[in-house]
Amino acid sequence: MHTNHIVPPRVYYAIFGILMLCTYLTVQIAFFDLGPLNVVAALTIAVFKATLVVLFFMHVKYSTKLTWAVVLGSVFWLGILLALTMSDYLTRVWRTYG
Amino acid sequence: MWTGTPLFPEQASTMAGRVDALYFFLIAISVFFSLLIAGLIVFYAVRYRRRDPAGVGAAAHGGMALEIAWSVIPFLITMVIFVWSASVYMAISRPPDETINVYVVGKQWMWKFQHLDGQREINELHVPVGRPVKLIMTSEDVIHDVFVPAFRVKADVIPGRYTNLWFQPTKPGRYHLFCAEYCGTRHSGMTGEVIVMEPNDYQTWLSGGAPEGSLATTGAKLFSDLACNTCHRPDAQGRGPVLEGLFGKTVSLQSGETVTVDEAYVRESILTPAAKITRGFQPIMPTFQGIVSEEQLLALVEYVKSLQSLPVTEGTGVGEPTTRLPSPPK
Amino acid sequence: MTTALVPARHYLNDGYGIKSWLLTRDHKRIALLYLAGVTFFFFIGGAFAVLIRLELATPVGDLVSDETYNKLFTMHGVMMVFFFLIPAIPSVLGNFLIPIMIGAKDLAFPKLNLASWYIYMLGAAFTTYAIVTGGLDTGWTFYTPFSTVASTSAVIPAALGIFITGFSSILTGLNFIVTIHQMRAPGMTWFRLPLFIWSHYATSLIMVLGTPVLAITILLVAAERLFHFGFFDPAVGGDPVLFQHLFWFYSHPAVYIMILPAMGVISELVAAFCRKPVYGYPFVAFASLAIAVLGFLVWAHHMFVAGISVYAAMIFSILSFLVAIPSAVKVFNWTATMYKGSVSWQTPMLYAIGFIGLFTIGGLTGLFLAAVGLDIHVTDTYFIVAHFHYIMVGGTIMAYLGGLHYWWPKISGRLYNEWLAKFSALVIFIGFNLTFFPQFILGYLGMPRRYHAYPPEFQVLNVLSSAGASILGVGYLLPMAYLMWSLRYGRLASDNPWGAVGLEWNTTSPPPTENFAEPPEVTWEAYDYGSPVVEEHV
Amino acid sequence: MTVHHEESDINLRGVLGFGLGLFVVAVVVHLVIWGMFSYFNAREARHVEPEYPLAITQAAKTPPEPRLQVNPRQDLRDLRDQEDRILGSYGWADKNAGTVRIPIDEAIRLTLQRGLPARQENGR
Amino acid sequence: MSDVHAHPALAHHFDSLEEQKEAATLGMWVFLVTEVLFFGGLFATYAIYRTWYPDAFAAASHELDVTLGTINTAVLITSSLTMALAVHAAQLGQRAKIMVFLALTMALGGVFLGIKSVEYYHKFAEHLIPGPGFQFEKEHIRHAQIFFSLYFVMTGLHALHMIIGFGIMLVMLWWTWRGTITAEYYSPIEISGLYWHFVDIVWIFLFPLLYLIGRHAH
Ligand code: HEA
Ligand code: HEA
Ligand code: HEC
Ligand code: CUA
Ligand SMILES: [Cu+2]
Repeated sequence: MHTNHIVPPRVYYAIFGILMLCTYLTVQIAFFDLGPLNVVAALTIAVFKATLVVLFFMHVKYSTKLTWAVVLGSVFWLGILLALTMSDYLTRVWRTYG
Repeated sequence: MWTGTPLFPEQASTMAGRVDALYFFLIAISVFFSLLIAGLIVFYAVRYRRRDPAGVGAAAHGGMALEIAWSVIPFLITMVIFVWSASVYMAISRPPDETINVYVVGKQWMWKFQHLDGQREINELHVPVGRPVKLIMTSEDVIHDVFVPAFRVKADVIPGRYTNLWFQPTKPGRYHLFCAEYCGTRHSGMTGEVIVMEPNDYQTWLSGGAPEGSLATTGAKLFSDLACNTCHRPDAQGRGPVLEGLFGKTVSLQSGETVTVDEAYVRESILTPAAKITRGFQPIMPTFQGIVSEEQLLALVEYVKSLQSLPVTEGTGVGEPTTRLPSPPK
Repeated sequence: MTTALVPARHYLNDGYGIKSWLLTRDHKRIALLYLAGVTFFFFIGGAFAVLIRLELATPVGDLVSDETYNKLFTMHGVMMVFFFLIPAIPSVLGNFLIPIMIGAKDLAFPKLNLASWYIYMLGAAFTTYAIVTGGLDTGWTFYTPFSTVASTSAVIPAALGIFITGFSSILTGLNFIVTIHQMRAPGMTWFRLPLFIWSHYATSLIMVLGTPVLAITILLVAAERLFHFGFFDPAVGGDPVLFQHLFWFYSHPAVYIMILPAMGVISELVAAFCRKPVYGYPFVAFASLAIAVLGFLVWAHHMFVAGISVYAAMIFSILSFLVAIPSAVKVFNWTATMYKGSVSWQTPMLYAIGFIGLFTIGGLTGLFLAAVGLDIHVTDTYFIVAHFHYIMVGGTIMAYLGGLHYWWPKISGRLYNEWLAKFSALVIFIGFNLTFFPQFILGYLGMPRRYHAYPPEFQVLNVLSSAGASILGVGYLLPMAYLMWSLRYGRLASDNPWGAVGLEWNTTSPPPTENFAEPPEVTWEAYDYGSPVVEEHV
Repeated sequence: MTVHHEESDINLRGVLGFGLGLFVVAVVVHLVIWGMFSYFNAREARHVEPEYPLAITQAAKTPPEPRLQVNPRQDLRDLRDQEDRILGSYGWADKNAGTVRIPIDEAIRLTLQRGLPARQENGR
Repeated sequence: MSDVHAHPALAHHFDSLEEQKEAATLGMWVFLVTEVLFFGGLFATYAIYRTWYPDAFAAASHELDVTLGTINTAVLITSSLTMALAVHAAQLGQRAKIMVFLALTMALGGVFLGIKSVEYYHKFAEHLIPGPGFQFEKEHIRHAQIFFSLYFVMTGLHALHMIIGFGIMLVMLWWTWRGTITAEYYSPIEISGLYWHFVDIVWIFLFPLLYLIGRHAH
């Protein structure tokens, strides 16, 4: 099992740097009018940052398959909640019952 | 004991037959599988009953073919049911293009209907047979639901939003209308009737000729029958406040507080007038508790509501202060 | 069969006194703490049910006021769902058996296990407080805006009670998942596990994934009531239907929390009382997982008339049909297990047979409801009430009783009176069907739910239902009585009175605190009746 | 040291495969339903001959006043706001008669200043 | 069976520290799954109302202080760094270093909460707390209330989690100080770290979704 893998601190500093850079980027981008892409950009950067935290700070990159399954599962489930709920709200314009 | 106990609702709308057909199909499937499973397990329990206390069953570890069979067959059956029911659902959810529209407002714990020509009803809905009717509904407070079992239709009535429900009655008669979404204390009392009439009777009813007049006209009649108009009159002989245009406004009470004239206040004024005495008037109004019924109360309230303001004379409009005090009554 | 040898030291006499129970870390004792709790709340919920049925025997509201009736059915639903049925099998039988069945000494987090019992009792305390200070009248479903704006009852304490108890569920599920992954004995591979374990694993997935959404939703209701946030208030732009989405996202999977453990019990009972492996073991195992996963995709079938889009309604309808397939697979596999089995007619098997029949009927009526065109007519009527009582009472409670009877010798070291037990099972079966079958007819006729006064033409069917409820009530009192009696006066049980296969039968009745004298090593398949390796252990 | 628990665990590929399969099924379901919905919609949109062609069809109109009140609380709030606005502002009451409207606070102040009309003996 | 020198931290029902550590880690991950779904309900609510009222959300989001929000984001990310370094020190059994990094993490957490309180106070002063005192200058007053309700519930819940995290750090500090944490037995630090990183991830999403809507306008 690789759960005892010790990550060298320089990796942490590097990730830290990228995260700060991304934060700066996301704030800057927000001040430009990209229309609907604003949300896309903001969320993409957020997902990217979260992925870095999960993989490196939380050691998932070096963890068991089970841990991967748990992480992916939680994201998938959140996706179910959002997707299926939106499938109601986004299609109400077509026709609602009642 | 069994007379008067129906076991199946009557079919009184064009959709009822379709819904019932689907229902019977599902019953058939259910009966089949229930008997199959129940029959098999009881049969096996008897046939393979343990005789030897140390007996062991004949292990069988399952065959792919059987597993696939009893996965695929239920899948196909359920898909058939799905397509059928989706078709019925689409039909129920889409009103035809030309309907008689009725506006409905549900509130705790009554239904108010208004027809396009102005007739208003409470807890009763008159419709003609053979023509599609669309209810355009909203709620004043919490979620309610209009349910007419004989028509097999139901739809939630939601505050802040309009929902629709349509049906086409096929048989004259009186049918239960229930509130089918729990809404508080008198949820079970929030019931009414849909009265389906022959076209001629419906026309008669529409023009107000039928005994069931609109609520406000009934109220008007009561107002004079009960001699309210002896005190509540706009001329100098009036001893009570002018009720024309009063509804919705604020009045000052003798106690100093101000109160808005809404349904509750009118109701209270009729039942316990001494409770809130309007400033500038003597407490001479008799109570009508026990003299008017609920229905009559509703009619009176509707009537007072419908009273339009009299032509404005100088300085008596809303919000215009006047330095003239109201004259004390004789 | 081994001789009846009661061990000198076992978990029940390993420490006396209230502290040894209230501060125990032993999963078996915690299971008994839960047993006390759930039984108590079952009888409270049952008392409310009795009052409901008494009121409904006449068409007018004469027994209790309408306000009281509204509180009665609400508290009946809340108590029965959150404080009885959701914890019953997992926290009693699951807690007791899971470590033993996988050959472990305890669950992964024993202190967390005890904490989850305290959390459960704390939540129950809040809810009981709500009951005694005026009650709750929102229905177990807490629909907005009624619960946030219009209800004048003890919504906030009850909501907090349910919120707190939810964490008990979450922690139990968490414990089970980690235990089943990490603490199986050597040789106990996934596909040698008893199906009881598979079911509880699937249940734990649901508990962990679904309950948090209930928690946040009920918290929002309490917050909206307190602070007038407006999430569900149309006056400020909120959507009352959003509450329903969030509520049912948990509450539909919750019903699978209530049935999957029962199905696990049935697998064990059928295998033990036919003395053969469950037919199609891997299919039954995967069907459990499929139910857990697919169960998250169907929630808006409770909202077909609530104002959702037609498109969404059709999506949820087709998915609801899909979730029925794994249940069908299980029922067929159990039936096939009985073929050429050595079928005993002892009480647990009677309950198992009852379950299969009644679950089939209840489940098939679920198909009526998934059929969206038909659900329009029957939603919010007694048809729904009948559907879920068939599955939850005719199904889960029968499985729970069957499991209690089956493992009673293991838990208590005593045997109960078989004839009384068989008689009670019969009384329960008859009472149950008499109570709830007429409700299908009532529902289709159009009698709405949550009505305490109804049109007189519905009375005869209601009277039948109430008569059945009284028989059912008596039926439940009987096992209470004779099981408790057996604790003192019942015959002592051997290690394996049923001649069944399973690690729990390889240890004493009752088991020692560490479950096994020697940690087991598993070299046989699940339910390997008749194999020489197993014979030696049985 | 002997292994005291079973090491083998879940098959991650199996789980991922199932998840992927589920996602695919979900997409297929959405497409199928979209297709069904469009088909049924088109069918329903067929114009159906009214059963009583001579019946006067009701044009899309709304009932006459007074309309059913939908949100009494809101109506009341609006009424109050409107009243407050009138109460607190200057304006013409009746231009022809030369009557002006002043804010009520002003009116109160002036009344206090000037006093109320006194009641005369033998008259009102 | 158990060897004579069973580690003092080894629980009786586990056979090895390794097994115990794996169980603890898996347990914490499963708990984080529940937290994802717990916040998930709020994100779903957010998604729906933002779709319904994009203008109100943009206008309301303007009232939030981007500078403070950005600083807070940076602070929290830094605290994640210090937390990761604390775990690293724990893996090497460097007691002093663990305590330093834990203290730093707590300090940064404190800064975050402090800035948050300032923000909340500003909102209170500007009558933007939902409820009877709510007052939003622009026309779409009612829908802005929904944004602020979401803002307070989401950030409030997040802050509550941080306070709990703070408490956990305190306990970890104490355990480290008294010597319970060694290179052999550092899993409490590791799983506390997992919790803290999760709280950071929630904020990583909250920040753009709450503070950066429609910033390009004026
Ligand atoms: C333990 C609890 C439990 C279980 C297991 C189920 C199982 C199912 N439920 Fe039920 N349900 C409830 C408890 C439960 N339900 C509750 C409490 C409510 C109401 C909540 C409220 O409003 O208060 C409810 C409400 C409810 C509704 C909403 C009705 C409404 O309010 O309008 C729907 C709609 O789809 C539904 C469907 C189903 C289906 C399709 C299944 C399926 O999983 C059933 C599958 C089983 C079978 C199908 C039987 C076995 C199979 C065979 C014998 C083989 C042949 C099968 C086929 C041909 C497919 N249920
Ligand atoms: C979860 C499990 C569960 C269980 C086990 C039960 C069990 C029973 N339920 Fe209930 N029920 C629900 C869950 C459950 N119910 C839910 C969720 C609702 C919906 C609530 C809502 O609409 O919001 C509901 C609603 C509901 C209704 C509809 C109310 C309405 O819509 O107006 C009815 C009506 O008959 C009913 C009846 C019964 C009966 C007769 C039993 C019987 O099985 C009970 C058996 C009887 C006993 C266990 C009593 C035995 C004890 C004694 C006789 C001694 C009493 C002692 C003293 C008083 C000191 N239930
Ligand atoms: C004998 C005289 C009299 C009769 C008859 C009478 N009223 Fe009144 N009514 C009054 C007086 C005086 C008041 C004002 C004092 C008060 O509020 O009690 C009043 C007040 C009211 C008010 C409240 C109006 C306000 O400004 O506060 C309503 C509404 C009302 N009456 C309705 C009715 C109705 C309806 C009837 C007949 C069923 C009726 N009254 C019969 C004398 C009468
Ligand atoms: Cu209105 Cu129930
Ligand atoms: Cu459901």
